[in-house]
Amino acid sequence: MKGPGRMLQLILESILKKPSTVSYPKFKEAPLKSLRGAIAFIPENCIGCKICMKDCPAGAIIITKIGEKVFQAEIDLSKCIYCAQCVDSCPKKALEYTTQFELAALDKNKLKVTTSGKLQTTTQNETPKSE
Amino acid sequence: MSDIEKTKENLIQKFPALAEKTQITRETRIWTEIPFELFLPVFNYLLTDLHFNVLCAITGMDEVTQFSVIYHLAKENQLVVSLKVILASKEKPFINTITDTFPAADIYERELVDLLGIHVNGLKEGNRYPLPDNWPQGEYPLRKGWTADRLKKKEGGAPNA
Amino acid sequence: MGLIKKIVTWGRTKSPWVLHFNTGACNACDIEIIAALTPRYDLERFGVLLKGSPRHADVLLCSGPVTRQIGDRLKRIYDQMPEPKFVVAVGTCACSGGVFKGCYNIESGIDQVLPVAAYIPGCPASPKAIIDAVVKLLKSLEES
Amino acid sequence: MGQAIYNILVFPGLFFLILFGWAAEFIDRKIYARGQKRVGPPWYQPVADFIKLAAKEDIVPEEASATSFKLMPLIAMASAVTAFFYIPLWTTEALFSFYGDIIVVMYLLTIPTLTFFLGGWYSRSLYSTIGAMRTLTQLFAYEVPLFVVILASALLANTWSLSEITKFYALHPHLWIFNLLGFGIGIIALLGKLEKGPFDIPEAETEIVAGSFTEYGGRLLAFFRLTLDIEVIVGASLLAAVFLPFGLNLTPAIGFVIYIIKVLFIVILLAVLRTILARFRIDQMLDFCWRYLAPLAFIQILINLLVKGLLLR
Amino acid sequence: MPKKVRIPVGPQHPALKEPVSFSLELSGERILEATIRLGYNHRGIEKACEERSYIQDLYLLERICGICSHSHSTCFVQAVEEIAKLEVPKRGLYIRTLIAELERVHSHLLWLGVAGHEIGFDTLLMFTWNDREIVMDLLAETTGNRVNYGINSIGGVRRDITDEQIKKIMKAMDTLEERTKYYIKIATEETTIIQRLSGVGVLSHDDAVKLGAVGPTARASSVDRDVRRDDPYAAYGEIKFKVITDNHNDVYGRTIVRVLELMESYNIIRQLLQNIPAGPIAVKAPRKIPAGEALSRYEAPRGEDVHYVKSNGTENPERVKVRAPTLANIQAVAHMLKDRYLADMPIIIAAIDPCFSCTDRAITVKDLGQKSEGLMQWGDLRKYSIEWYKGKGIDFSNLKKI
Repeated sequence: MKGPGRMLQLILESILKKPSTVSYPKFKEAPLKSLRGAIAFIPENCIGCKICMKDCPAGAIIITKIGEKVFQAEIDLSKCIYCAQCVDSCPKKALEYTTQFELAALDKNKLKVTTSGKLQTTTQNETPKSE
Repeated sequence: MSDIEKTKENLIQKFPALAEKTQITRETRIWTEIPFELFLPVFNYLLTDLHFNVLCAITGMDEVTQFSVIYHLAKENQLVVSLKVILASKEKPFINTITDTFPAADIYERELVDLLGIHVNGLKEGNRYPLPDNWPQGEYPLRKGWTADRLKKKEGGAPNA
Repeated sequence: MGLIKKIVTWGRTKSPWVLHFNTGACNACDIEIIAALTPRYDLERFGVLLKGSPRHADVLLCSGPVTRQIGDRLKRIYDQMPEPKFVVAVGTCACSGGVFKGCYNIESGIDQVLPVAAYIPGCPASPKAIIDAVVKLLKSLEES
Repeated sequence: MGQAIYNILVFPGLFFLILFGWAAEFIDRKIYARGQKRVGPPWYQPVADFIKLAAKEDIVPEEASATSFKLMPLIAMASAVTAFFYIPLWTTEALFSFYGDIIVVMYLLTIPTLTFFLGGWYSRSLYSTIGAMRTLTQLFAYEVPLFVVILASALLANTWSLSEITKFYALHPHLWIFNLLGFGIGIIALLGKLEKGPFDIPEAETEIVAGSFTEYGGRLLAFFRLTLDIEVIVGASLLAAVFLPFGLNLTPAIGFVIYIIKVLFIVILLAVLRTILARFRIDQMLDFCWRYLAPLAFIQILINLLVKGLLLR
Repeated sequence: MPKKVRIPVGPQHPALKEPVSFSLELSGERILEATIRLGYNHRGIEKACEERSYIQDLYLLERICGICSHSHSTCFVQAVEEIAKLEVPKRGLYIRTLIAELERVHSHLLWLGVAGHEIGFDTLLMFTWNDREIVMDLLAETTGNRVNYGINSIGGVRRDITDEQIKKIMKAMDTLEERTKYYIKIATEETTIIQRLSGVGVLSHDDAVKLGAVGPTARASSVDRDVRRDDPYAAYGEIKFKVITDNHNDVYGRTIVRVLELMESYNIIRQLLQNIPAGPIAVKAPRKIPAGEALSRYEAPRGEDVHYVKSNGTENPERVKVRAPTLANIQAVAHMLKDRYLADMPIIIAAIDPCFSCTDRAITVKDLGQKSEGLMQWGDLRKYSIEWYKGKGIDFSNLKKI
């Protein structure tokens, strides 16, 4: 059977039903665990091999040595494509992905995240612990 | 004998010169390399006698010592023959258009013109290829050794406005 | 005068009409922008309407790393928009060029061509991230 | 004199019309959104839109003729508001009335459409031009059926004044049933007049950006939008007065409520129609209007003539 | 008397979500000639591929197009795996195929919505996109991102799928199947939709073959081609499915093909999940790929995708050539636009499900050398319009006197 207005019934139903809109950002549900969000750097694990820098498709991560066995990572969120290849590439699990995705900023400079390990005054075998 | 072997057989029978350069790379793919002079006869033979009537793509390549163009032709969407044509001249590379048989080849050929600087004889005039209208003359990005720095130098370092 | 200014600011923050311009993106951000307008996320809750003409728009949503071919057209579209106007860079490409940085045919980022009011990183920026950015931008307008 | 100015500017004139227009726009957008499973805009949306647009920069395209370009929104609004005064609302008496005002109202309601066309034309932009063309083309398609059904109703009442028509139907309340066909045609023609989907052909976004309004921005666009909102109310009031003659002899307060309900009913009907139908193509629209709508409108005249001959002798 | 107007459509236009420029020569509302200028989206990906390593290229090529991102990345890894002679584990192939089919579902639902939008039926857009979110959720959960999934790696896939996810996908398929049946009903019954779609954008079987159309565009012109069946890759060799064709030759036919393909996709996904073998999901790939070359074909939602990869034994490929499906289909668009109404333009362009970011090429499809004689003056335009409609049996010149 053909005719105009075949969706009438569905539409009248949906006017009466609750809309399917999620009321974000008023109520924030926990993001999916598998979501690839911003990359976090764990300085204690880093050995400075820089494989992540080599594999990063967008050149978003820069590892610099700031002291004996202490490294600093500068992750540019405005360059990162959130593919998490660096997490896969890292041999020592010094990088991991978080589920953080609300990264919008009005200032581009705020998108640069620098994480560094603690500088040691004395050379010890112990790895620095972050609080 | 499978289809693919038959095709190879036929091809070699017709053009004995191809015997060395033709190989089956996979159960549905044939790869062959021919000099520019042989292109039209082989192409027409493939098209009319062996019914390779689907054009998948045309790939242009800069192989430093020579330019080559690969025609990927498919038959009923099953067998694919990659016909690699070695171009005659490195300085002034050119090919002939196949838009008469495949109107769709137009874009692929324009791509050769713009990105590699291969002249296509018989290609109708029309809009530019993928590059912008204000692209400088004589710059062919897909040629080996070409880098984006060249462009910057030519434009005096200023980003294009 | 203060009251009128307040009313005008209120009007502006409650009715941002957007114009979407693909400046050479891979489509992913574009479909996410559309997805942000569809029932699940529904940007119309914030008064956002997608407009076709630059004359009607307040916010220019740009996605993509700005190809050479599109650069001057982007500027022309921006000039056609009446004041006050804002540019929002949607997605990593629009923020900095992303994976395409270094390609010969792009300008790497909207801010090379136009002043940008907000950056939304993400590849692509998910609808929620876009809503988040809209809310952040509107809040900053309200305060200024 | 003071009373007249109050009537024109405040109630039931301009001010009331604007508020009611905004409310109608909100209801229309909300129904549209809810029909699509969305939440839709908040209640203050039309007001915020208007304030924002009014506070924006005005840009007149270089090639456009500035005076005409700027004048169009004002003419459109003035004529829509003027037409309103001749329509009986919640009593059988309109604010102003004279014999033959029905023709005047119909003409006044055509003027906004003409200004959309002229505004688009004066913009000198290609999309506007095509939008303007389509506006005019569409005008010819829906105007005739609308005219005919309203005249059919007037024929039955044997008068050329809107107030007289309502008076007649208030006296013979059962007769509205014969005008039902006319009401349906009127609703469809009104959709065309208001350029709402499925007849939003002149401003079809995916084809010609925003049609006539492509080059309008800021204050001028705000006025055009306001005009469209007002036109919804005026059009709906006209159809309500002619085809839904209920509750006219009651006290003004109850009559007023019934009037609001009648108009909102029409507004909701329009919103639902635009939700469930896909946009027509301009040739399909013409085809539809001339092949089905116009003949049906003439059948309405025939019915009314028969009714008049048989029942009202 | 000048008779033609030339209107530009794009690069920014509401009907196009992507930059491309069509120059339409109009006579009244009728399109005489359409010229296409592509290349607004040209980013130089092929060159960039040569400058980067295989791992980086994987993500770069995924971003050729955000809608069929999995198609491009799979097509590329298939070529690289063939060169490197890597044997991808069965489970990896099944997951790859699963994502490919989920992507097809999301892409076709997206198209259905866009088609609705182009014919001014936003309600359809809202409903289909609402259902599409179900697929997006599944994709986000299995791959970690809504679009640009990043699930492929050279030698397999990066993420395994859990039993819980399998159950979830199975359940979602039932919901989607029910919804799709409703859309099929709507598409075949709603008069206003049929009116706008049938007879529009006609592409005959012969033209489709000649112009090299691929995918649903070709299949709607009864060209029975599908790489999934003809040249099986990934896990398609072990799956039973039908190739949908239709003989309407128009936009309506393309709609039917796409909605029926949706139903077929649900079947494929069910089969995949029922038969998914246990085992590893990937093998380790060397950083340096041995010298060689390969051509890879893949049936993307829009049609056949072709990648040619040549390696030279280093970490970077020597040449990567991408032939996106839209590039093959775009030729047909100018042909289909001819002699249609301006109002049909959006839906005709949308009907091939264009993806200009894939295409990023520039071409004049047709240039007859006819120059339009400038913008018409109003009087002429109106006269022309009246004459045109007179030809259709509608006479305005008399109407004014009513």
